[in-house]
Amino acid sequence: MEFGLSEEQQLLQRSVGGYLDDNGGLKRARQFADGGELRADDLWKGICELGIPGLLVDEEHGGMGMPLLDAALVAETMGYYVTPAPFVSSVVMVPLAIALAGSDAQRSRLLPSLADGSLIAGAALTETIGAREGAHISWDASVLNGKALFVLDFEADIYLVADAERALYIVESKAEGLQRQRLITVDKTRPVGELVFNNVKAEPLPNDAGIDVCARIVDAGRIILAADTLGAAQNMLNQAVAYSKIREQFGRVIASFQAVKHMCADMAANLEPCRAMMWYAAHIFDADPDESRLTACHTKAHLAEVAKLVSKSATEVHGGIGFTDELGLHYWFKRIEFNRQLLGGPSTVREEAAKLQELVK
Amino acid sequence: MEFGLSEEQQLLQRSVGGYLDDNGGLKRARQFADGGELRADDLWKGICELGIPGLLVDEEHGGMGMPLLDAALVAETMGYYVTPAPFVSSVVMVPLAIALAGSDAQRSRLLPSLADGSLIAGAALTETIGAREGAHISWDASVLNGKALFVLDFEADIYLVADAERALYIVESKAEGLQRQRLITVDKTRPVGELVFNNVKAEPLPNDAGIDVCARIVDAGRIILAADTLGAAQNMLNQAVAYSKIREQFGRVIASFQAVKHMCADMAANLEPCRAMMWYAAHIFDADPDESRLTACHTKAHLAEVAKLVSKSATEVHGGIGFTDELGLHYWFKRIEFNRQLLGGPSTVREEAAKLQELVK
Amino acid sequence: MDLSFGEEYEEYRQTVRGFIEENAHLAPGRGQVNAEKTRAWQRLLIENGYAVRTIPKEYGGGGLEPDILKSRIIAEEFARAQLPAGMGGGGISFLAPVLLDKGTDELKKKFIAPTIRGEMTWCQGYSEPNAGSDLASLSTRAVLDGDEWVINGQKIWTSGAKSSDWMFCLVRTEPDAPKHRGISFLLLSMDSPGLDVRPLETMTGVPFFNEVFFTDVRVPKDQIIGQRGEGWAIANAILRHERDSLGDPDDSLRRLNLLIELMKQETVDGQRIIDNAVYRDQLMQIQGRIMALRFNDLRLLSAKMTGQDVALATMIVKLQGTELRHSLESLAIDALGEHGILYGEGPYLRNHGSWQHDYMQFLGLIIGGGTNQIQRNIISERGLGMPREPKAK
Amino acid sequence: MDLSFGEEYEEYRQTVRGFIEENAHLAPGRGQVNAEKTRAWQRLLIENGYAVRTIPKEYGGGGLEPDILKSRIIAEEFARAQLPAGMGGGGISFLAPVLLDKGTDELKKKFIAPTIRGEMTWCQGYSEPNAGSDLASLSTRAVLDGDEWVINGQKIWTSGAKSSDWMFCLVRTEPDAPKHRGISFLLLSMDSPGLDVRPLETMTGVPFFNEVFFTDVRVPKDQIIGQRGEGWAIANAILRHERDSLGDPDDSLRRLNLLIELMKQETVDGQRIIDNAVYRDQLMQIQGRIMALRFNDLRLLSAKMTGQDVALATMIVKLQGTELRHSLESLAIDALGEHGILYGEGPYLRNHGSWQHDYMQFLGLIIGGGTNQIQRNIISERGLGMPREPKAK
Repeated sequence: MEFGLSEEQQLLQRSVGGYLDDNGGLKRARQFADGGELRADDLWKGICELGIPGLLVDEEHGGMGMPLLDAALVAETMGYYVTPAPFVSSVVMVPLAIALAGSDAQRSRLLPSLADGSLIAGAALTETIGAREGAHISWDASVLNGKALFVLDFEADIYLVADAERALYIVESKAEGLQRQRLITVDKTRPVGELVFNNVKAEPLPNDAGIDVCARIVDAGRIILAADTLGAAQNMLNQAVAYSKIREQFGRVIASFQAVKHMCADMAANLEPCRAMMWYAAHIFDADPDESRLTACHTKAHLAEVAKLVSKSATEVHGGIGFTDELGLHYWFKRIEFNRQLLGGPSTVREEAAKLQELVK
Repeated sequence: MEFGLSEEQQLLQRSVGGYLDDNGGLKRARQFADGGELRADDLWKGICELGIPGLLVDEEHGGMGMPLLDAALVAETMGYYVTPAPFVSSVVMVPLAIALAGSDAQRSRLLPSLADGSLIAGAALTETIGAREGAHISWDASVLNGKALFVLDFEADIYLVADAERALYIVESKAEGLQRQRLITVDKTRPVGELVFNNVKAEPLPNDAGIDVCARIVDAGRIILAADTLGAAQNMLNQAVAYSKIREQFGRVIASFQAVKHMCADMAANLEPCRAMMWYAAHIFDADPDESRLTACHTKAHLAEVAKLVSKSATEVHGGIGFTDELGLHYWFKRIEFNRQLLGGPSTVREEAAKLQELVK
Repeated sequence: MDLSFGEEYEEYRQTVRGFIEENAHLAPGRGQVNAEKTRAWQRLLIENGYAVRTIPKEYGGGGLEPDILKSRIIAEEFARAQLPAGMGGGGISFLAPVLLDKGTDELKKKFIAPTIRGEMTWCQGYSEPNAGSDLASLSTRAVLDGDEWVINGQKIWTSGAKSSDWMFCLVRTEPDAPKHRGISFLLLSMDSPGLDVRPLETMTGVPFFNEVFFTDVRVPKDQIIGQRGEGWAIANAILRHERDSLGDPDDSLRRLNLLIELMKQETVDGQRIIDNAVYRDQLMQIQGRIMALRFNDLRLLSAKMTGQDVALATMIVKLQGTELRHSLESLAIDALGEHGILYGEGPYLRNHGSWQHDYMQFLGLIIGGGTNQIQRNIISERGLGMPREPKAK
Repeated sequence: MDLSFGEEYEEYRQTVRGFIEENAHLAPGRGQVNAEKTRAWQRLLIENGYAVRTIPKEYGGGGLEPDILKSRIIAEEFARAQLPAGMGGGGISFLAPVLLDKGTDELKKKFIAPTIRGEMTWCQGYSEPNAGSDLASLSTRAVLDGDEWVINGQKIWTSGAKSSDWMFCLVRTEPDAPKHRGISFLLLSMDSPGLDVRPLETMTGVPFFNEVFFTDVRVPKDQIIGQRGEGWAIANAILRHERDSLGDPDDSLRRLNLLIELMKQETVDGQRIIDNAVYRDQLMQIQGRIMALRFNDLRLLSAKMTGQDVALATMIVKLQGTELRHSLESLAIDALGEHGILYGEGPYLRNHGSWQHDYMQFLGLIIGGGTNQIQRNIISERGLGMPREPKAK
C-alpha cells in the first residue's frame, strides 16, 4: 500500500512547477489580465512541450494515458502559479468526454489534436448543474438552440455542449448561428463566456456505453477545480507566512505575534488534510467511478470552504498591502472565488452529495 | 428618546442581583442540583418578598403591572446567578396567558396567587413549536388526552396547556388521570418534564379577544430565555477575564497572551450588542405586538449563537479547570444549552422569522 | 425605555420635511459632479441649520447648540428623501471640529469657513508603508527651516488625494522624543511643489486610495494644529471617530433588503433562491446580527445624549460591523452562484457588481482603519482591562 | 498511489480472520469487568502475534518486526468483528516502548512483561494544578533520601488512577537546573503510603480523571527511567504520541453514521430531521471534514512506512480532530432539539445520552493533551517556522 505520489508524479509536478516558475506566475498572469490577449500563446506552447494537453488522452491517440491524479497535480501547480491556460475543459473534461462517449471516428479525429494542444476545447455544461432563467439548450433534428452560460475555457476552437437531457455534442466555435460573448468575472486569468445557439449544427457524441458521461466529466472537473484551489490556497498561505517573517511592526516581525501565528496555524491545519483528500479524490476517479461521485462532491465543497478561510486570513495577515495590487495577492483570492462557484457552489455540491446517499426525499 | 434602562429598572436589577449574590449563585445552584429538592423554597421565598412573581400581573390583581422589559432584566439576573427558580413559565408566560385569554373569573381566581408566588404554574407548549412523534394534545368535550414533553417550570401546582389547535387550558397538577414524569437534562437548575393526559379535566381559557395568545406568550418566553442566556454568558465572560488575570503560565498571567486576549475580545464584541437587542425585544413586546414576533425570534436565535461561542471560549480560556466541577463553570454552560433548545432551537426560530416576512413558500 | 422623539422633535421633523419638499429641486443628483451645484446646496443647508450646525456663526457654521436627536432627524429625513444631507469628507467631519478645539484664531479664520462651505476639500495623510498597525512609528519627517517646515517621506491609503485641495497629516518633527511624542499635525496645500500623488491599485480595481510622496515640500511654520509633538493625541481623537463610521449597520440593513429582493427574483432550475432553505437560514442569521448592531447603535446614540459610559459597546462597532458586512456580501455571492463572480461589466451583472465590489472593499475595511486584530487588542485592553503584551526583551 | 495491501497482506488478513472466527468466544464482552478473562485474551493475542507484537520475546512480547500494515490489518479486522484487539492504556501504549528504549535491564525485566500481560496497570502523572499548558513548570518535588526518592506535591488529570497498580510520573529533582532540565521520570506503586487519590468531578458528571496527592511518598532510587533531569525529553516523546490518538477520524466517522441513522428516524411535526435542508447541509459539511482527516490519516500511515516527512500533516491532527468531533456532537444536539439536552437517564434519551456526553467530553479534549491554543503555537512554530514569542522583559 502506498498513499502518496509516485516518483514520476513528483517529477511531473516539479517540472510543470519549474516551467511556470520561470515563465508563468504572477507577472505573466498580470500581463494576461491587463493585456486583452485571448490566449497566452507563449505559455500554452511551453505547456504543450511538456506534453500536458495529452496527459489524459490514451497513447493510441497521441497522449500519455495518465490517471486523473496526474492531471490534478498539474492543476494544483496551475493554481499555485495563477496560470492563464485552458485546462479544466480542454485538457480534462473534453478529452474524457470524447474518450467515453465519442465514436471511434470522433476519437481519431479529435483526440490527437487535443493531445498535442493544437485544438482548444471549451465546455458548456453549467445548465446541467443549475440552469438560470433563460439558459437552456435543446436539440432538434440536427441543430442546437438555446443559451449556455459560464462556458469554461471559452477562447476555444470547439465546444462540448450538454443539452437539457444531458446528451453531449461537439460544436465548432465558428459554426453558423453561434453567438459568443465573453463574461467578465473577478478572475481575469480564466476566460468564461456565453454561447447563444440559433439553429447551430452540432455533432452528437453517441455515448454507446450508456453511462452518464456528463456526470463523470463534471466529477473530473470538480476534482480539477479543487486541485487548482489547493494550489492557490497553498500559495497564499506560503506568502502570508513569508511576509509575516519580514514585516515589522512595534519593533518585532509580525510573525512573532500570537494573533498572526494562530491565524497561520489555522490556515495550515485546515489546508494540510486537503492535500490527501485531493489525491484520494483524483485517484478514486479512475479506481472506482461509483465511489468517485461522492468524494468529488465533498472535495470540491470542502476545498472551497477551506480556501475561503485561507484567502481571507492570508490577506489579513498581509495587512494593507494584501488589499493592494502591489503583491498581486488578489489574483489567487479571485481564482479561489472562481473555483468556488464554477461547476456548483459548495452547498449545491453538498446537496448532491446528500442525494447520492439517498438522504434527500 | 431614551434607549436604556430607567432608574427604577436599574434599581430592580440591582436589588434582585444583590439578593441572589447573597443567597443564590453557584453554591445554591449546586445544592439544588445535587440535593433532589423539588423547589428551592428558601430562594423562592426571598424572590417573592422582592415582589418578582407579581411583576407582570396588573395592580388590580395584586401585581405591579410592569412591562416585559422589567421581567427580562430579572431573567438576565437569574441567568447570571444560575438561579433554580420557576420563572419563564410561572412569572411570565402563564400570568400573561391568563391576563390575555382568561375570563374575569379566572383572572380573579388565579392571578393574585401567581402574583404573590403562592401558586406555581408550569407551561406545556412545546408541541405548538414542533411535535415529536407521540406527543400531541387533543381536547374532547371537557377532557384533555395526549402527551406533552418538555413542560417548563415542571414542579408546579397548575399547568397551562396548549392543544394541537393552540387553544389554552389550565390543568391542576393533581388532576385525575394526569401522569407526571420528570425529564433529566444537562441543566439541573431547571426542572422540565413530561405530562401524560388520560381524560384529564381541564379548564379552557376562553380567549375572547381572539388573538393568537399562544404565539404572544411564546414570544415572551423566547425573550425571557434570551435574557437568561445573556446573563449566563456575561457571567462566563466575566469569569474568563477575571481568571485569565490571575492564572499564570510561562511566567506571565495568561491574560497577557494575545490568543487569550483575542478570544475574550471576540466574546465581548459578540455579546455586547446583545444587551441592546434584548432590551429592544422586551420593550417592543409591549409597545408593538406586531413587530415583536420577528424581534423575539431573532433575539432568541442570535443570543443562542453568541452564547454558544462564549460558553465554549470561556471554558477554553479557563483551561482544564473550566472542564472540572471546581469552579462550576459548567452550570452556566448547561443553562445556555437549555435556553438554546427550549421554545425552539436557533434554526427553527430563524425559519419562523423567515415565515413572518413571507420568505417561505 | 422611550423610543419616541417627543413632541418638540416631531415638530422639528415636520419643519425639516417642509424644507426638503420646497428645496429638493436644488439638490445635486446622485453621483453628481457639478461642484458648484453641490456647494450651493451645502450653503443652503448651512443657512437653514441642517449642515455643520454646531460650528459657530463667525466661522461660517450654523452656530446652534449640539442636539443629537435633531442631527438624527435630519439624517433620517434626508435619507428618506434620498438627498445628501450636506457634504461629507474628512475636512468637514474630522478636521473642522479639531480646528475649532485646538486651532489658533488665525487658523480657524483661514480654514474653517471655506472647508465647511466645500470650497476647500481635504484628504488625510496618516499611514505609511512601514507604519500601518504601528502608526506611531511613522517616519515622514518635517524639519523646521526658517519659517517653513520641510517635509520628506511618503504616505499611503490617502483616499481622495487626487481631488482634494488640502491635506492634514502627521509628520515626525521631534525625532529624539519617544515615538508617540515626536509627531505633529500639519496642514498643507496639495498644490505644494514636491508633492506627487499616485493612485494605489487595489483588489477591487476601482481607484479609491493613493500614495503621496513628499520631496522637500515646504509648509508655513504656523500651519500646525496644537503644539509640536502633540500630533498623536490629536489624530487619535479623529481615528476613534473614523472607526465608528465603518461598518454602519443601517447601511448593512439597506444591503440586506436589497439581497432579500434579489433572492426573491433570481431562480435556479426554476426555484427561487429564497426557497433554498440553506441560504434562507444564512440570510436570517445575518438579519439577526444586523438587528443586534442596530439596537446597539441606538443605545450608543442614547448614551451620548445622557453622557453614560458605553465604552465597550462603542469599541466593538468597527470589528463587528465590518465582519458582518463582509459576511453579508459573501452570502450574496454564494446565493448568486456563478453570477456572483461577474464583475466590471456585462449583461448578467446584478446590482452593478456591487456584491463582489463590497465583498472585497469590506475585506479592505476589515484591514483598514486599524486592522481587526488591532481592534481586538483595543477591546481586550481598554474594554476588558487585560494587560498589554509585555515588552520584548 | 496504490491503496491495495498486496497479496502477502491479503493472506495475512485471512489468517487474522481465521483466528478471530476460531477464538471469538474467548474474548471478553463489551465493557466486561472480568479482569481474568481480559488478561487471558491478552495472553492469547500476544502468543499469536496480535498484541504488543514488536516487544522482544524475552520481555514477554511477540518478538516480531514492526509492520505498520499488519498492525492496521489487525486493527481493522478486530474492529470489524467488534472485538478488542488487546488491552490498551498508558502502560502498554506509552510506557512499555519507553522502557524498552531507555530503561535499565533490571527495569525492563521487572516491568515490561507484567505490564503487557495486563497484570500491572498504569496511570500517568504529568499535569499539575499550576502546570497545565506550561507543563515544564511542574513543582511536585522528589528529593533523594538515602536509597529512596521522597515525593511531595500534587498531580491532576490522572485518568484511571483509582484502578491502576502503578504510575509513571514527572517530578522535579533538580530544582536549580533550568526548568526543562530539572525533571525526572519515576515509576511508583499506587499502594505507596502517602498517596491519596481523589476523583475529579468534571462537567460530564462521569468520573474519568483524578487528583493524586503525594505526602512523603517513598520510591526506590532506581525506579527512574533515563538519567536525572532527562524526564522532560522522555515525556515529550510520549505526549506527541498521545496527541495523535485524540480526535481519531475513524471514530468520528462511526459517530457520523450513527447520526445519519438518527436523523432518518427522528421526526418533528411528522418531518424527518434529515429532510431539514439546513441540518442536512451541516451534516454534509461534517462528512466532508471527516473525509479530509481520514485521507490525511492514510497519508500519515503510508508516510510512516516509507519514512517520509509529514510533520505538518501530523501536528494538525489533534487540533482538527477534536474540533471536528465537538462540532459533530453539537450538530446532533441541535438536530435533536430539546431531546438533545436530555442527559443521564430517562425515556427519551437517544443513544444513551452519548451526544451530550461527547459534546462535553470533546470540549475537555480540546483543552486537554495540550490545549488547542498550544497546538496552534506548535503548528506555527514547528510546522511553519514562525518565531517563538519574544521573552518578556
